Amino acid sequence: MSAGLARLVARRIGTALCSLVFVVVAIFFMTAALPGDVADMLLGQNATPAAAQALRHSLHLDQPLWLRFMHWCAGMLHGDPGTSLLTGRPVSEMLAPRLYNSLLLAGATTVVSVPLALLLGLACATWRDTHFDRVMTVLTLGVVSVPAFLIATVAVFVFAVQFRIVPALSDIRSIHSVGQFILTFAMPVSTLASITMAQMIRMIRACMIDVFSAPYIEMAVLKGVPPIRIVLHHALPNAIGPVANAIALSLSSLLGGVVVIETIFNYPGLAQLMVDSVMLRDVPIIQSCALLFCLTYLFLTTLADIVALASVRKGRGA
Amino acid sequence: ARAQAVSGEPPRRGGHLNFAGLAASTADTLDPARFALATDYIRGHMFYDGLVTLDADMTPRPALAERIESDDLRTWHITLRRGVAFHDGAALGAADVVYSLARHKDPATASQQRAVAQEMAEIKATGPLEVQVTLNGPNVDFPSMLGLVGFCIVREGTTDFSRENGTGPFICTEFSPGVRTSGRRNPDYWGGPAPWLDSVDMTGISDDMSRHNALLAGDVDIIASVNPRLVRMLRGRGFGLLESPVGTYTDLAIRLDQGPGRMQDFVTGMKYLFNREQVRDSVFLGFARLGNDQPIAPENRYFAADLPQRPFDPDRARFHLRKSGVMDSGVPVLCSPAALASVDIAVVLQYAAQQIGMDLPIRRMPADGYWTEYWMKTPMGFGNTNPRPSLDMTFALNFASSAPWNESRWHDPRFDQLLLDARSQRNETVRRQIYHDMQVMIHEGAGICLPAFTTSLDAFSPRVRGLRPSQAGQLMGYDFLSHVWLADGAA
Amino acid sequence: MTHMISVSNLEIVGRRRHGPAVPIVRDVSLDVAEGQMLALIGESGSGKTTIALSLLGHARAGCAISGGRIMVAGHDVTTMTAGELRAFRGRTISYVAQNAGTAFNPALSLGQQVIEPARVHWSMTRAQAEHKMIDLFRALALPDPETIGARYPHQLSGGQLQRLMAAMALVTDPEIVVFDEPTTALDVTTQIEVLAAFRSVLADRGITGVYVTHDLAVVAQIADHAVVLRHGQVRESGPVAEILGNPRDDYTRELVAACRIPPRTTFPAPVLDRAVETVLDLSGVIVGYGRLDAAGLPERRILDEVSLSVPRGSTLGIIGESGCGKSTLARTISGLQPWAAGQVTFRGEALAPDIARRTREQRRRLQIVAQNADMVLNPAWRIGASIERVLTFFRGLKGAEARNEAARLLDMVRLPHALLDRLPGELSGGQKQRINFARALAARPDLVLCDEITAALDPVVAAAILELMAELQRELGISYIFITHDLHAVRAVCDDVAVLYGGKVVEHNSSQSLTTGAHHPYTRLLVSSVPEMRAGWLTEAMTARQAGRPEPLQVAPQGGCRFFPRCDVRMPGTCDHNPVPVQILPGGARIACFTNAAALVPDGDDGSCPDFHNRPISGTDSPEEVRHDDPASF
Amino acid sequence: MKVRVSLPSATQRVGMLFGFWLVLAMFGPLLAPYAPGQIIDTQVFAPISHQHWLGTDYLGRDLGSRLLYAVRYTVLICTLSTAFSCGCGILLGVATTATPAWVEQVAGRLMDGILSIPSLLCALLVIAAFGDSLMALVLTMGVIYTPGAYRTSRALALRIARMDYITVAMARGEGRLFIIWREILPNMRGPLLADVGLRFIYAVLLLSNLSFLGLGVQPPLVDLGSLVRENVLGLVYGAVAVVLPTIVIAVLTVGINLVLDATAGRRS
Ligand SMILES: Nc1ncnc2c1ncn2[C@@H]1O[C@H](COP(=O)(O)OP(=O)(O)OP(=O)(O)O)[C@@H](O)[C@H]1O
Ligand SMILES: Nc1ncnc2c1ncn2[C@@H]1O[C@H](COP(=O)(O)OP(=O)(O)OP(=O)(O)O)[C@@H](O)[C@H]1O
Ligand SMILES: [Mg+2]
Ligand SMILES: [Mg+2]
Repeated sequence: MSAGLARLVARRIGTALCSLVFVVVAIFFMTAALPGDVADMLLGQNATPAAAQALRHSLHLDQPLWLRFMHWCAGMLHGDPGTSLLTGRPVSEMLAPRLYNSLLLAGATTVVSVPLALLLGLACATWRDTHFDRVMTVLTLGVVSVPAFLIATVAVFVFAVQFRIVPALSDIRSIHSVGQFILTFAMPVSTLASITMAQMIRMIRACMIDVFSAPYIEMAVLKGVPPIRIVLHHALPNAIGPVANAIALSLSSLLGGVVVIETIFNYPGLAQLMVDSVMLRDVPIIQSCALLFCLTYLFLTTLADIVALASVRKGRGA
Repeated sequence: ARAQAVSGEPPRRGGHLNFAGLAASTADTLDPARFALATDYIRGHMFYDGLVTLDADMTPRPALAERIESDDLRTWHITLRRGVAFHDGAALGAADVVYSLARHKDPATASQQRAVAQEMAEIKATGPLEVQVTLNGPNVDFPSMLGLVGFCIVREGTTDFSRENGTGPFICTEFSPGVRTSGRRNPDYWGGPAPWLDSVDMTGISDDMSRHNALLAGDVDIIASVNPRLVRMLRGRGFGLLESPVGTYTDLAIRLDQGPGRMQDFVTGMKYLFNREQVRDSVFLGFARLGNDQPIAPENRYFAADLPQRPFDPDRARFHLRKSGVMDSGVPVLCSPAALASVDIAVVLQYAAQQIGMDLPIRRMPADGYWTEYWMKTPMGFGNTNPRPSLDMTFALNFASSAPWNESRWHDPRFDQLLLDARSQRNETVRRQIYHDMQVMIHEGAGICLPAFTTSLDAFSPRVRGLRPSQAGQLMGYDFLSHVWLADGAA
Repeated sequence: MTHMISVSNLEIVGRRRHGPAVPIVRDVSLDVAEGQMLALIGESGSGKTTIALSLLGHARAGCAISGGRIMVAGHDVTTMTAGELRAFRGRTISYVAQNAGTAFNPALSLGQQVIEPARVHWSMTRAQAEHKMIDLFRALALPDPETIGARYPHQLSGGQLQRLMAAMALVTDPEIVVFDEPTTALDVTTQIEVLAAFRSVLADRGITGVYVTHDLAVVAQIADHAVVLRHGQVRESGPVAEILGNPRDDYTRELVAACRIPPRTTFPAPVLDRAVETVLDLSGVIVGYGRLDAAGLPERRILDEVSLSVPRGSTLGIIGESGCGKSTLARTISGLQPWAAGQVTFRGEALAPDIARRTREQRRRLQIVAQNADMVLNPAWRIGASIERVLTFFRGLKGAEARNEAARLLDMVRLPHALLDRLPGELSGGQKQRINFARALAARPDLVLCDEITAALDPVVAAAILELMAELQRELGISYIFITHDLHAVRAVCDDVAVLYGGKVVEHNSSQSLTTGAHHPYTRLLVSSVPEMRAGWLTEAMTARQAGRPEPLQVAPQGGCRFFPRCDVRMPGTCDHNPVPVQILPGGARIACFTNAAALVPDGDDGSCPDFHNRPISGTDSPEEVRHDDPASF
Repeated sequence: MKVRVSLPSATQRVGMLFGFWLVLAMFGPLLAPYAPGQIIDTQVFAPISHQHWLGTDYLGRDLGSRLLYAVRYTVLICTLSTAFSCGCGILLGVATTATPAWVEQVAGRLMDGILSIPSLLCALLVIAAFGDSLMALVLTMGVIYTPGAYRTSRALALRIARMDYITVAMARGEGRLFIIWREILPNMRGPLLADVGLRFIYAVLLLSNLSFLGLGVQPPLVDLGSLVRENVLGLVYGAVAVVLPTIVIAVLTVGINLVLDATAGRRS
């Protein structure tokens, strides 16, 4: 990596941190702006103003907003994300197992979907307007357009209920072997992967087709370069910016945007925790979840940006 | 139905049972004061015991309390069962009871039962196993009140509820909020021979279809809250169905102190506008009983059966609504997924309104914050109420002038007086009459349109035995775990 | 004799959406014997590239081979499967594309791309291929043959890319090579070396070739047979000597005649005294790439203290070796490439280095016609729209008015109106180049920077364009900077000429003096390298060069004269150390050289350079007759 | 004799398809035999039959009628919000390739920020602030998808912005908008239209999620996604009520995407 690129990357990462701060502040005040607070939510239908007020006091929710925010920030700077307002347990303790689960699911999905999507996306672009491409196009569009909950539900109903091949719920505790791991993760991962893949395939295909019209691709054909090499060696480097970006965008939702999948497979992950916490206005947890989502998101997009930057600086590619 | 058919068999001990409730979230708790949802109640019954339990027809039966007596219905003497031990081995004593009851009054506890607990003016131990509770006024239904699962007994001085220490039939082996609760049988359970199960896993699956799929796939053995629409399929596949005639209802509350509800005719008109049969048959697919704009379900022994059923009568509705002059007030009806089936009921109502030329906008609000932000705060909105252990509590908490959840802001001094009268009335016949009159008053006067009482539906796999319907709540008043046994459990 | 290539009744159509198929190539038949070289010559847009591509079994997007048979090395390419074609292309037959600028992948290093054909056909190991590549680079006179492969396409000049493209075609030792105008962007000195390299490679390996070009002199050197095309049809075909020496077809005759462009007849400046008003004035301009040094000057200087001026209504020719910085100069003046030091004055006002800071009027009056026509036309825009936009933008013309004006401009550059509705991808190389010129003219500029605008044009059209330039100059007083490697063209349109070597102006002289008087040694080399339209010239030139010239030094001088290593009058100890003096000769010419002016006058009977203008054409009538034949009559 | 059937041009086809859906959205509900909230049968998830030509839904309402209304809201809202998000996103994404670096830094980081804020939070806040107004709905959906469109278009535009023809246009002194709109955009049509198509699909799905939260179309009206969601239990009976809306979504979105693809495939 040249010094110039290193500088650019450093600057990119620096500005990514700005986004992080922006998000944290925004989330805090957005949550604060939501009607009701944890006291109301905790008491639910049984809330009376007096009871809620008392609870608020005991949770220090009657402190001014900015003070609470400063407290949280101060804690965060010392690596302490605070304690859950609702359960009183340390946020880190509540988050850790969920994060592990989520990363497991997201990781497995990424491992399955990215190579496959690249393969299929490139294949579609290569064999553009063939039967293969048409079938894939309709298939990918079909997969994206069917709501995720329906795909997951149908999958469970068919494979878990009718054929009884896999469990209906993904219970990590039951995993003691690779076989069990595959069985347990088969459904959620394949559902998630098919959706992410479909998105990626669409974008990869489009970006590649765009590059395929360039004269240097024609030249490569005239050199007798095999299609695979044309795709990987000639076209991909020129489309790497948009392609990396498409992949990053698709993957970025794997941590926070999978509530449906987590709900349907009863998989205790971060997304569900975030939704719960929003509903319960458990601000420290919301904050920490948002921070994690934002971090993964920024990690992915920054990576994509750096890939694009590097390719731009190397040649005049993507 | 299956369970009934083979109920002759003697229960077997052993086995592991997986149960999926309706919801799990980080709000799951082991703190009785914070129990709010059905899954909490089930968890409560799993690890804790109350002083009394409510049986299938809501009659209080002694549990940790051997006797509860009072001369003046105001000062109550509770004698505790001897030889009961907490899971940590400590013996149950009066101090534990005093602590467990008194903590609900402390605002910092944030107890769900605080409004009820305020009734108890003084709680004190009068002996190692004797507790004396003095109420604000006489209340013959005090024992029923103690049947609230929130009033179950914890060890004195417990403040950390990340672990349980109850006297209940199961001992907690794992508790992760929003994920799972697991328990193993308490071998020293005072209430033996129950429980029959060796161990239990409990989780919450909020998605209807997934919950049913989990049952169908055999991942769980019992699920709570079956959707009526899936009953046909479950039955077809040989799964058992537990229909509990609980008094849960979803009602439209029209505030009488603001908006169109200030017109008595408007309220009456709206009541006639409810197509109750359609709500029962289409919304609940028949798994409901008709409501009559008063909160007491037909199964209840105090139910005012002779009160004529209010019919669906568009003409009368139109007459009254026209008369009220606010046919098209533009005031929306608030509904929410938070209030069971309220959106569908609202749609039924809206169509009926449309038929008489009235434009009734519906606003579906998010479940998030519905109870605190919208419920009871707008002129017209749906609410959802779970059955209370006694009529007295129902009336006191939801209809008395000072009731905290008086949804329609209905004030009737006579009603308040009757409530007090009933409390101090030991005579069953007189009380029945009073309760009858109170039901009539609500039916006539309150701004409550109550189309139906829902039947709680739970499903279980054929290996599960011992489930019986109860008025006290779903799954045998949330206490099924100490009753069920498995056909394939060890003998 | 076996035919290596045999094309019969070839038909190729262009299929445009909704419209009927337009024939591009009609009933073309040609044969090439093994080891022979066929020249495809003809009008720009006549289908040369299209035919060349079809030999590889390929039709451009939007085109299709609709009839005929193409037998190449025993294969019928129209019936080959994709796999067979893949094995065939690059190994049996390779192709040198016309537009080297766009045919290289911008994201890959050049070396990678050059050895790729060898790698994908497993014909040699990487090390072997790289070795071979470096040899070819050296043979093709590329600078830094060892390291140039590590660079990326945008870092090289047009001529350098063209040579890399040729290297890429030759690296696999194919049986057949199709050259599509491989030397259009090369100066004559480099061209000699490249042609010689081609010839020796082809002869060594017995390679059969097809050579698309419009330079008849080149044809004379390298080809055995020639086919003349016009409007997609064969007009004439036969041995080169026959075609060039004794053309039978009218069009061929016209083509051959057009090679002899008359030198410019100087006319008085229409409006003002030229000496007084200069349109453009450069002084001490430094342009470069890479890190800046302490003085804020770039590490790698492409232009080094260039000072030039263009009087109003005149044309300044810029000539020089490929890669010497001609295009950079044009880009610098037009503001596309900022300069590090120096000053540029346009019509008396100082120009900002950054185009964004120039006024709209300055932008309009100063137009550039870029060397790489492909890259400056927006591929999504119809030709008409591209031109009309300039008309609207600078002259406020709209609707039918703009369309008519665009059509008129197309007439001027001798293109059919039908092109207005086409996309750039559907044009030939020469057509794009003319479109660019038309677009520049659309702005009604005062100064046009023409970067090799005639490079891809056949002599007839080129002559017409040159005539057009002269006409516009006469009528509107437009000034030009005319970058080219075609010394005939320089003489035909330029008043003055600047010779660039290694980013320095080594000579500034009047264009007429190119044939006479004293010259910088490099100029002399250039002039002597202009190919003549007779067979055998190349061999002679090469022998002469090898005999008469000192061996070029491999070391670059630290200071002093850049031409030192190749100079035949170099004075070691002087030329390679001291700053080069600029001598002003009596005629006003300026020469940057240590040798005194008298010594710079080439030896010869009349003291003139070999008159490349009056070069003999074997078997033709007297040159005088041709001279009066004015092809640019329109 | 050869008869040449001239196919409609790509733009025409886009126009025709959108036209068809728009007409259906505008006038489809006129064809509905029943009111969207009318319960017509006690049988839920009824199959296709005489009285209800597309069966009934989970409440016993006429599915056909509901579908017609659902198409209306889905098409209108999703088209508007996709137009909004893609309009803003693309404009910003392309614009930042032609503006000073700091603009990109600010806009880009802001977009990154918006993208990482959970849409649930946004939606709840909007409901709290603006209630259920359709305007707010369209804007929310627009804002949620703007960053994605921004990133995609920026990634694409970066490559094109460095092309010589863009430099030439800038050298001519063209305005930024012109360069964005006329010079850069037409050259990234392919991937961009694919992205727009995807975003339309996302919008259809997001709409149903927002409806579920309460920020969508209000009952008894529905959107297509919600129609699937509310009838999902019918799956076990293989009910028309869940299959058909899914198919309609697929036909709508796949169709639009295919036509966009076809448009992108050809240079204008
Ligand atoms: N897709 C197309 N549709 C229609 N006509 C086309 C298409 N592509 C190229 N043409 C036309 O075909 C003709 C032949 O083009 P070709 O590139 O072969 O010319 P050429 O002889 O190589 O010209 P030049 O010397 O200028 O490069 C040109 O007139 C061009 O306008
Ligand atoms: N981006 C760059 N980085 C480094 N070197 C460059 C870059 N662009 C051009 N050069 C070098 O600058 C020199 C001058 O290039 P220029 O295009 O001006 O040559 P030219 O005189 O126009 O040559 P030709 O006749 O071949 O077109 C070349 O040697 C080229 O390698
Ligand atoms: Mg050509
Ligand atoms: Mg050049």
